[in-house]
Amino acid sequence: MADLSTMRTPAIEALVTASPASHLAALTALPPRTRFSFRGRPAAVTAFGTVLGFDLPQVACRFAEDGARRALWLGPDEWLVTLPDREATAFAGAAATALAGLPSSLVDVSQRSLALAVSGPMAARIINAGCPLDLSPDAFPVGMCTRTLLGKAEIVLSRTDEARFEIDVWRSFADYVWRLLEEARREFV
Amino acid sequence: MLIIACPYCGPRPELEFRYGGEAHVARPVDPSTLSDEDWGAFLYQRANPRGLHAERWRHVHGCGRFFNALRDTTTDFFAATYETGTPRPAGTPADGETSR
Amino acid sequence: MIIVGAGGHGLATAYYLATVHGITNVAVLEKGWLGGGNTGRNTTIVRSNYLFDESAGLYDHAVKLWEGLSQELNYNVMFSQRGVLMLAHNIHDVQSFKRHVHANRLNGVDNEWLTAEECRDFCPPLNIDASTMRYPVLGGALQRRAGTARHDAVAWGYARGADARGVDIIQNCAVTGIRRGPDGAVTGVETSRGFIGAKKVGVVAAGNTSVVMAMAGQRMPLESYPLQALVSEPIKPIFPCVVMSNTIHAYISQSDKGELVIGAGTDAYTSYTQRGALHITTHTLDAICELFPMFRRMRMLRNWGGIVDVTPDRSPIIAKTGVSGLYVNCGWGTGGFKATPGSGHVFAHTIAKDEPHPINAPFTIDRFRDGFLIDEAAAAAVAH
Amino acid sequence: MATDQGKTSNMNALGIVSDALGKPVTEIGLTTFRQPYTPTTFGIFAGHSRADLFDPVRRTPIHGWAEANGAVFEDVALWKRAHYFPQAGEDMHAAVDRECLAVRRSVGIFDASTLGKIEVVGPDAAEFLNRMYVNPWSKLAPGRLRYGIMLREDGFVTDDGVVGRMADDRFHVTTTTGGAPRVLQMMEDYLQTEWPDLDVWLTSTTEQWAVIAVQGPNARKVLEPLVEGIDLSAAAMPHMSVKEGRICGVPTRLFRVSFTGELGFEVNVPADHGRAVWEAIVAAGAPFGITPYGTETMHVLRAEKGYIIVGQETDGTATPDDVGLAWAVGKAKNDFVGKRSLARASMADPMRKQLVGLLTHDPKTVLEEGAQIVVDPAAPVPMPMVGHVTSSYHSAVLGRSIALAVVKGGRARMGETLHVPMPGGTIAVTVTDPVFYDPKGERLDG
Repeated sequence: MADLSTMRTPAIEALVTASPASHLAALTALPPRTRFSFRGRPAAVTAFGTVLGFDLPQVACRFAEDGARRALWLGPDEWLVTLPDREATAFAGAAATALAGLPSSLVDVSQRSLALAVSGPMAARIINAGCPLDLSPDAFPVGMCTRTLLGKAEIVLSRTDEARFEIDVWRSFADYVWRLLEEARREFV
Repeated sequence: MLIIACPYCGPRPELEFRYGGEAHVARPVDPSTLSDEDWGAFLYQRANPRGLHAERWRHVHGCGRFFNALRDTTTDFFAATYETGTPRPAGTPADGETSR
Repeated sequence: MIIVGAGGHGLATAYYLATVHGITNVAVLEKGWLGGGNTGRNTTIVRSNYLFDESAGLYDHAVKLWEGLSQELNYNVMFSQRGVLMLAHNIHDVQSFKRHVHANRLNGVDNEWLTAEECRDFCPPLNIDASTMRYPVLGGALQRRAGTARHDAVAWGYARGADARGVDIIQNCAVTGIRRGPDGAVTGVETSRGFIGAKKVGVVAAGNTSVVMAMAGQRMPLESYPLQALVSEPIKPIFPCVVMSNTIHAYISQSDKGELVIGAGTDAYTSYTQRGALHITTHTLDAICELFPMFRRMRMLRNWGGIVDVTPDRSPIIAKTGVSGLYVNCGWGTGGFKATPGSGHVFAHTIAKDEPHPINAPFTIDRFRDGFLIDEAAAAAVAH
Repeated sequence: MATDQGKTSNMNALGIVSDALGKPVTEIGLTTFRQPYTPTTFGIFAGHSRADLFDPVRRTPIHGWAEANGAVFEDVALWKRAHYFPQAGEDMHAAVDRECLAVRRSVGIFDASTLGKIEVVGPDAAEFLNRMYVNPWSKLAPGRLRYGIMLREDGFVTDDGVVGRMADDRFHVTTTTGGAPRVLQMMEDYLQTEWPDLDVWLTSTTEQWAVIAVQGPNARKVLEPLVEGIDLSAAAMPHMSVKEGRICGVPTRLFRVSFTGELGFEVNVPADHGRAVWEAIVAAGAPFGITPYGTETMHVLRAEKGYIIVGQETDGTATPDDVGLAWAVGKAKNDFVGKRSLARASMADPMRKQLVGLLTHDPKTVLEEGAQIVVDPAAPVPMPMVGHVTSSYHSAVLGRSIALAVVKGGRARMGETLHVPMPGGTIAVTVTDPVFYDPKGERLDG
C-alpha cells in the first residue's frame, strides 16, 4: 500500500500558477504550515505559552512571534498558532502534556485554511477592494491581526510588514478570495 | 453603515457583526416551571422601544464575542457597548428614553 | 371608535366600518400625513400565493377585493394584474415552490410552475444563461392574477370613501396615551391635540405598533426593522411583470411612471429611523445586475426606508387584545400592502362585532403562547 | 425629492419653509437624505459581484476528481456538490438507478466533505451537548457515535447530524451542509450568553476534513487493505463507532456509520489529502466495481430507509415526534433547548403532521415532491388538505416508486388510501411505514 501522506492537493494550484507578477502588488500563495486553534482559561493560557516558547499575546488584535512560530490573538480567549509542519507532532504532544487537567481546547486546523501574501506599495489598496477596514499604518500597524471580511469571505488578515499582508482563508473560500484579489490587482500587472 | 465599538476590538464596520436581538432576556433556569403564558413571553415578547434599546451583537467576523449595546433606535446612535454578563451601564436612561 | 394610523390598512378599516357595518362615528388619527408611512414607501406588489390555508385565505380575500376596488371606490387605484414571477435557483427552491403551487391550486389560488425558458418568455429582460450566472434560474412560480397597484391612490381612495360617509381623518395628531377605565377597558386616547373619548380603539400603526400598544401596557411579539427600497430613473416600458428571487434577494417591477421599482432587504437591527444602510441596497443591486445584466447602466435615482413590524412567524396579528375595547392589526412585516383591502375588511368586522371574521380568526396573539404558528417564513425560507 | 436625494436641494426648501414659518433655518430641521447624492448606475454598486464573484463558489477537495469523471453538480448553500455521475447515454434517472444498485449490491463512494463539522472540546463538553441536543450524551462512550437532533427554543427541528465522542472531553459534531454556520452561531450564543461558566470551546472543522463515504456490502473489503492501526471487523468496530488511525499513511478519523442502510464507513482525512485518498479507495474498489455516486442517489438510498433530511422532511414547523424521532429524545433530561416548547397546547394536537411512507397504487407513478394530499379528491375547492409529499423517487432496488410525506395524524392512517390531486388527474396512494427497505436493519452489518 502506497504512503500518500506527502501527497497533498492544494485548493488553488491552477490559479496560483496562472497569476501574473507585479512589483506594485504581488500575490503569492504561502507554503503549508501547521495551525492550531487554542482556547482556554487563564491557567491553560500560561501553560500553553510555556510550550510555545513565548507568551500568547494579550493585546487585542496583535500577533507575537518567535522564529517560525506565531500566535495570533483572534479573541479574548482565542488564538491561532502557526508553526512549521516538522514541529507539529512534538508540539502537539508537549501541549497535551502541559494542558492536562487545565480547562482548554486545542484543535488541529492545519488544513482548514491556507495562507496568501499580498505585498508591494499597493498591497493595502488591493485588500481594500474587498475589505472595509482602515488599513493605514496608524490604524492597522505592523503586528496587527484580525478576522474580518474580504468581499463575501471571512479571512484572518495580518500585517507583517509596512507593505506586506498575510491572509489566512478557509480552503473553499480561497478560490473566491484569490479571484477577487486578482480582479483588484488587474490595473497593476 | 453603522460603526460599532466592539468592547474587545474597538470600532468596526457593521458588516463584521451580527445582530442578536434584545439584551438581558435571560433564559429561565428551569423552563419546565414556567406557565405557557410566561414561556411564550420569554420566546416572543420584546420591548421594541422607540429610543434607547439594550441589545446584543456578536462580532462574528472579528473576535467572535457576543456583547451588549445601548443604541437609540430613533437615531441609531450607540450610547455604550459592554460585555455580556455585565449589567446595563449605570446612569444610562431607561429603554425608550432618548440618548442625547 | 378610533383608528390609530391613517395608512392604507387604517383607512380601509374605517371605510369598511362605515360601508359594511354602518359605523361612521369614527376618527382616524395620524401622527404624520395620510399614507405617509409604509403605504407611501412600499413597492406595491399584490399577490396571494401563500402556502398555508390561513394565509392563502387572507391574502386571496384581499386580491378578490383588489379586483373590484377601483369600481367600488370610484377612484382609480391602478390595480394591474401583470403577474408576479418568483424564481427558483436550486433544487430546494423547486421543491418549495411546487409545494406552494399544488397547495394554491387546491385552495383555489392561481399559481403555476414555469420552466426557465417560460420565465424568460414571460419576462424578456431576464437572464437565464446558466453559463454566466452564479445561481442559474431553474424555473419559477407565476401567479397571473397578482400584480401591482398605485400605493398613494389606495390611501386616497379609501380616505375619500370613508370621509364621504362621515369618518373624521385627523392628521398631525399623534397618540400619546391610551386611557382605560377602572374596569381596565379602553375609554379613549390622549393625543398631541387633546383627549378623544372612545369605547373601541383599533391600532393599525405598522412599524410603531409596539410603541402604541405599550401605552396600554401591552408587550407585543414584534420587532421593528427598517426596510429599504429604491427606484431607477424612468424609462419606457420594458419590464412587463413583477419578478422576485428570495434566494438571491431581488425584487423588481416597473411603475407606470417608468421607474424600475426595486425592493431591498430589511436591515439586521431594530430601528425607527426609516433609514438603513447602503450595503443592503447594494446587495439587492448585485442580484438585479445578475438577473438583468441589461440594467447595469440604469441609475439609482432615489432610495428610502420604511419601518416594518415583524412577528416571529412572519404572519400578521389581526385580533382582540388583553384589553377590552382595544384591537390590533399589525405584524405585516415586509408584505402588508398586498393585503390592504382584505386586512381592513376583516379588521373592521373584528372591531364592529368584537369577534374575528372567520378569515382572521387564526391570526391571534395567543398563537404565540400556544404554538399554533402560521409559519410562512419557515415554509418559504423568507416571506415577502 | 430631487436627483441628489435632498442633500443640496434641501437647502432651498429649508429657506422657503424658514420664510413661511418665520423661524431661522437652523430651527427647521432636516429631512432624511441618503447617499448617493448623484444618480449612480447599478453596475457601480454591483462592482465585482458578478458570476463567480457574485457569491463564493465553495468546492470540496474532491471536486476536481468529480469534474474529471463527468459529474453534474448542484448548488447547496454556497457549495457545489456532485449531483450524479452520468455515463454515456444516461439521463439522470438511469444514472441514479445504476448508482443506487451499485451501493445496494457491492459498494459506492460518495463525497460528504460539505457536512458541517464542529470540534466541541473541554471538561464540560458532554454537559454542553446535553443542553443543546435532545439526546443524552453523558453515557456515550469514547469511540462511539450517536445521531443527534437539535431544536430551536420554539421546539422545532433545526438541524441533525452524527456526533462522535473522540475522548471524554472531545466530540466531533457533524451538521447538515447548509446548517453549519447556523448551528455554530446558535451554539456560541448559548455558550457565551447563557452558560459562560461551562468549560467548553467550539471550533469549526468543516474544512479541516475531507469526508469520503464508502457504502455497501463490500465496503469493508475495499477499506481493509488501506488502513493501519484500525481493526474494521464487525466485532472490533460495530455500527456507530469511530476509530483513529491511518489510511494510506494519512491520519484519519474513521467512522462506521450509514446513511444508506448498508454496511458503511465515512473516512475523514485532512483536506489536502482528500483527493489522493479518494483515488486510492477508488483504485482499491475497482475489483468490486466501486461506483461514485452523487447527492441524488444519496437521497434515494436514505429515503428507502426512511431517514429524514432536515429541510426536506422538516420545514421549521416539525417536532422530533412529527418526523418519527421521539426515540432520540432523552427522557431523563430535565431540560434542553426547545424542551419546554414541546409541552405547549399545539404540540398535543393529534392532527399534527406526521412522517409516513406513501406507495402509489400504480408502482410506476412517481409523485411530485411538494404535491398535496387529500382524503376526498371530489371535495370542492378550497379542498381540505391533510399533508404533502416531501421526498419522492423511483427506487431501483424495489422496482417501484416510493415517497415520504407528512400527513395529519399520519401514523394512525397506516393502510389507508389517500389521494394526490394533480392537474392531469388524481393519484391514489396507500399510507405505509416510512421504512421501505430492510426494515430490520440487517444489512447494516453487510
